[in-house]
Amino acid sequence: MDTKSFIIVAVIKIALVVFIMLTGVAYTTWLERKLVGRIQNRWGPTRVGPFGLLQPLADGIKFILKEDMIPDSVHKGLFLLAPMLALTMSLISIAVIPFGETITVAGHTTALQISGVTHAGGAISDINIGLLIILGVTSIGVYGVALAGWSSNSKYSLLGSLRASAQMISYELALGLSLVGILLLSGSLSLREIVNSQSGTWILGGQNTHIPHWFIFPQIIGFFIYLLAAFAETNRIPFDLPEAETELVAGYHTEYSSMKFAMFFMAEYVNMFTVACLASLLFFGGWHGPHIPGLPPLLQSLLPVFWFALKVFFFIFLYIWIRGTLPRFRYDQLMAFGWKFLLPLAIANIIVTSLIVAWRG
Amino acid sequence: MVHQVLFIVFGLICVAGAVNLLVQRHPINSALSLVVVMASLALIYLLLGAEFVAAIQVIVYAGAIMVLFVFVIMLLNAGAEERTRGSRIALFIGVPGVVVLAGAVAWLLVHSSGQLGGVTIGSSDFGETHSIARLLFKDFLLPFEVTSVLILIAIMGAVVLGKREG
Amino acid sequence: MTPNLNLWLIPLLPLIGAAINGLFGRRFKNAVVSTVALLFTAASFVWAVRAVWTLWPGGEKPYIEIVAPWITAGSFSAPFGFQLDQLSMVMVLVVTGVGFLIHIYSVGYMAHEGGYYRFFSYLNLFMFFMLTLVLANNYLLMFVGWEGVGLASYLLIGFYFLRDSAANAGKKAFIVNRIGDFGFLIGMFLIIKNFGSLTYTEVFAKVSQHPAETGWGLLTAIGLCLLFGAAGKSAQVPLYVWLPDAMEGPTPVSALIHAATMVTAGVYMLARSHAIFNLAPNALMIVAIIGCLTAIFAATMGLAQTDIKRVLAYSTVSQLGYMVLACGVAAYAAGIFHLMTHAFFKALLFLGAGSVIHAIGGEQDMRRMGGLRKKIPVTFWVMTVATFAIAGFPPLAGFFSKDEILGAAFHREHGGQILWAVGLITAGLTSFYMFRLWFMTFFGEYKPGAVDVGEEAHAAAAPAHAAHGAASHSHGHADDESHGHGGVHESPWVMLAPLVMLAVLSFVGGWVGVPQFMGGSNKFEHFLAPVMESNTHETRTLVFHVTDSKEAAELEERSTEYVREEWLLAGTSVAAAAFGLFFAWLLYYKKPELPARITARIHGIYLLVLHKYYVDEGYGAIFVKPLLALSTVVFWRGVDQGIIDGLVNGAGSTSRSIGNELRRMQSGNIRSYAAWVAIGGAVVVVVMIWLRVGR
Amino acid sequence: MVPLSWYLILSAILFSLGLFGFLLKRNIITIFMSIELMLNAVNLSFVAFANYWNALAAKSAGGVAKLASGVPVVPLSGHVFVFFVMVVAAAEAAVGLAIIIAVFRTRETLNVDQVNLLKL
Repeated sequence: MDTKSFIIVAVIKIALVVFIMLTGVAYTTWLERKLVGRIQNRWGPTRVGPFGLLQPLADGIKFILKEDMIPDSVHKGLFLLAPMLALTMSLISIAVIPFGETITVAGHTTALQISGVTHAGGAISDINIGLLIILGVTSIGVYGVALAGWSSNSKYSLLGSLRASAQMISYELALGLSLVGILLLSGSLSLREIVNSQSGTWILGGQNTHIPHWFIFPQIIGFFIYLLAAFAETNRIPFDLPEAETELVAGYHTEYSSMKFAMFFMAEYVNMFTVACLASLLFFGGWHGPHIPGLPPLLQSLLPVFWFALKVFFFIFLYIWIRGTLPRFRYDQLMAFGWKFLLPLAIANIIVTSLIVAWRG
Repeated sequence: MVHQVLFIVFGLICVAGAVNLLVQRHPINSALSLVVVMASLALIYLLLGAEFVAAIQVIVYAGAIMVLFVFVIMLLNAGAEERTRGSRIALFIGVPGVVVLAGAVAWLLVHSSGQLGGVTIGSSDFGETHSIARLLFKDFLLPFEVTSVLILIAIMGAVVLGKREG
Repeated sequence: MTPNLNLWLIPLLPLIGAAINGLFGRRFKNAVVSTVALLFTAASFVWAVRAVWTLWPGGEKPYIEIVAPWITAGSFSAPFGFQLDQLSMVMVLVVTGVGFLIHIYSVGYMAHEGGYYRFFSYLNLFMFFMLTLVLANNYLLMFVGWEGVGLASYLLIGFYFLRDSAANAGKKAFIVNRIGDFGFLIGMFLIIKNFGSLTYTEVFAKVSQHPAETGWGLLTAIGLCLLFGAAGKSAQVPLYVWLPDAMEGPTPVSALIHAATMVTAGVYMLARSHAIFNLAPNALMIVAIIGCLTAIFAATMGLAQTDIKRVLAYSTVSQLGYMVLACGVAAYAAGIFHLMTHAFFKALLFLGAGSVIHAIGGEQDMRRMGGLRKKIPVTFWVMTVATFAIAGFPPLAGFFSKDEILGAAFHREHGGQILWAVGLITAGLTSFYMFRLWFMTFFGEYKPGAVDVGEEAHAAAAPAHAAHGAASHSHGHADDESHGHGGVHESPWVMLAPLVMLAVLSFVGGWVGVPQFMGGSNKFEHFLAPVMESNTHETRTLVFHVTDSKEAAELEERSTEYVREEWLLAGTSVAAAAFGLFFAWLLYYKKPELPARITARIHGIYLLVLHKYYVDEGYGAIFVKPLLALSTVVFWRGVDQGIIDGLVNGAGSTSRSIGNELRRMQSGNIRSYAAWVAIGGAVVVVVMIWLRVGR
Repeated sequence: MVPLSWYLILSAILFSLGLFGFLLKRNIITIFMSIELMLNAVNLSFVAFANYWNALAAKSAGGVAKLASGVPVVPLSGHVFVFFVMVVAAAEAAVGLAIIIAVFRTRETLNVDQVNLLKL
């Protein structure tokens, strides 16, 4: 593939993914409001469009049209930089996530992944360290939160951002360590290879168990650590202390309004998506799912994407469900939970897993 | 060609970030400049095919060490450096100093590039994680384990230092 | 094979005692201290007896026990090794036996002294070192003991360290001994250099392959060096000066260290090294001359002394001279025999003198004594035995041993008769001053306050003597205060019991060595024969030139002649002793006013003798003062203060001024430090670039 | 393809900037960051040299590059060194920042010119 077509394909893919992602984010907010409303015995949005389906659009228009307020005492450059940084970093991590195998459009085969490159022979070369890039980008995302709080020059913001940064740094450790078990089993950092190593079924003692070869089964502990740490990473309930509207007004984005606030908002939801994608890829076999015969070729090639989207949707649903169900942690409980429970458990999980891997050779 | 362009772009970003680090008087701006330098260095590492190093550059340096710096700056609420007579003198000495030093070294390197064999280097995927892991856990096992002790000591030292007396 | 005797226990036990008393004794009661000291000494004695008993009568080869390696350097090695042969059997029994008796005596004698635990700790320490000395199987370990007994001696002489004279006497003993040790060390170096070992058996084996030296050579040099060492330790001319002053120590110390055991170490060493001396006739000759000179010098000096302990001290020096003389005429067995008997009777004399001093409240001047025969009868009788023994009346111990020596001297080829004559005169003098002591102390009237003014003036002229007088007074005071009773009194039985035992030994101790011509078999010499083997035959051949080629008849004829001669010699020496007794009786019992008249007549000689030939003063003028002056002017003021202190101070002030300049760099400003670091790095870079470019 | 010297020159420029930041800045945190900058500069040359040796090894016979002294070079060890440098930098940051906090607590300043208790 020459450079020109590479760039063209890449641009198309980026545009498409960003569009889908942002739309997804918008409708996730709708879904959340609806679901939480139902959980709380309310209706949620109903006025704009059927079932309130146009509500996200209205929200977006409102955000764009609102006055762009910048308080006097803020550190202006950083105040502007922070939300951009947050959104950019959350979007970058989408770049390495594979959604499926390949897709052939107009005789042109390409990988269903922004960073994936399809070679002439049909082989797909993924970026080797996809998982590390996601971790790295997530860790850069901390700056958005930290700078937002600090540059606002407001005590609520500062407290919120300090809480948020500390929380994200703390849980990043547990998050990273919970993934090591997967790495040990798959032997790769490439997301595509990790998914591929989950194809087929578990074979125990020569017996085909007909259980999908997903890493959730040997790594159930790792999965729960990942899930909890991911909730904390995305500052979602029950770990939403940085925002904690009842204590800190709105945490690090207290001083933000209009589009800058929307950026934080979107960043949070994109992060949710990233985390959900990652959970599906690492623990639930990614796009692998039951094969449905008798479908037209295009649909057939989109079937893996469907399975993947289903899994991601399940996690999004889980997020919302938990938000509607659980109360918030106290801050010291949060830190103690991260450092004294999740981290040791993750280390123990690594040790046990590596022993088993070593034992099995 | 693409390689050279990318190198020049990121190299310029690097230098700009580093210069900004010096020029800025508020430490948080310096810190962010440094993050920029590190991030672009990570990309240069990718150009050099060192993807693992690039990743840990981002994770460890940008994501951990620099966050710590920013954190401390926020914690201490450090203000901008005040301008003094000395600082102006320093500026007058410093800017030519940087130019002279960097120029001298650059001149030396260009001059001696013949001795380097004129080898041009580009991306290759030799720096993949597998081989580094093999090297790290076989040939450099002892240093690796010793660094873990070092880290432990550093953690304890930091805890002791950070603890308030009494 | 021979059982493991664990010889190391013999010296170690007293060391344990010393350690216990030395470390914890301050808190112990006196009874506990003496129990500990006696227990360990007794145990050591018992163990020594057991070892000797097991080994008796000892084989041709010594029993050797290597306890641990000590110094190993290349092929040279000196282990912690002990050796028990006939010679060390005698020594170890004498040391532990007499030492034990003196320990018992000390319990009584020191009962009221301060530093009781210290005294017994030192005494045990001395036992440890002395036993190490006599049991060692190499010269180096022997040297350890040698130095150790010197240390113990120093500590004990200076036991009353608050007294200047005692401290000085201790110092003097130490320094004079050092001079002797210097010779010993040189001798050892020569041995290592030439024979590559210090272990007796190895050295002697190698020495015996060495041809006998006729003139001056290596063996002679070694022998003379060893003799120098022995002269220091055994108080021979010219290094005898420390011993009389050593009487500053408590009397049991004088008895144990400065009469019975330590001072005989030199003789022991000479006897031990017989293999070397036998092949160096010139060295042997000098040994004999030194011994002879010492004997007569000390005897004449003893004539005029009025201090009872000093008389005994000079007598000791004189008797040591006899022993060295014996070694010098290659009659080592006789020397050791005399060593043993001397240990008995001289210890007895000292302890008896101590008992006398104790009885009359610390007085040591014989002119203030007299008529004590009735008052302290037990002491009198044991002293009588001792006096007759040392004077050489048969059948007491001293007769046999002294007769052996004189006989051997007489048969010495070159100048043997001269040696014999001097020895004989010495014997007469010995008899005279000993009976003088006897008469002055025990006969006549008790005259506590009587001192001739003129004599006192003379005494005061000799500083050491005067100091000693003061010393005796202080002892008296201490005694008076603690005792709280005046008057003459017999010593307690804890002191008398050892005296009686020593008296018995002094009486019968010589019977082990009754010579053949008297119908005895000279068991002692035969017992020692395996050790002295090399000399019994070789030396005889050397001395008499009796070769195997001579015919038996000739030998027979010579033998009868020999026996006659021996009887004659014995008779002569007894006669000399009798003469001494007679003159002493005449001068100090029959006509006590005579000595004053005689001294007045020969005033010059008397003063000379009274002041011990001015040897101390001579040494002071020749060695001590110039050395002091040299040290003060050149070494102290010049080298030490000028050069060394100057260098040190100069270095100090230089670095201080440099530091004063350099500290300007230490501005305390972190960035200036950073600049220094950067400049340093830049210099390194520049140098590296320059080197590369220059390449 | 980029010559090795370009990377080295970039490294040198960054190092010089770091050095002068180290010397000229007065805020102790910025000084610390300058040190990190210097470390990064060195890391860059490590990685560049690793690649350089790899290229040499690919060219040379047997696929093993050798020093002038004949010692074989493992190109990847450059990366390993970078790893170690990062570990040390992390430890250093932890302790250094703790020290900075302690200094700030007692001296109430971050200006190194005012932290001069070491002065005579």
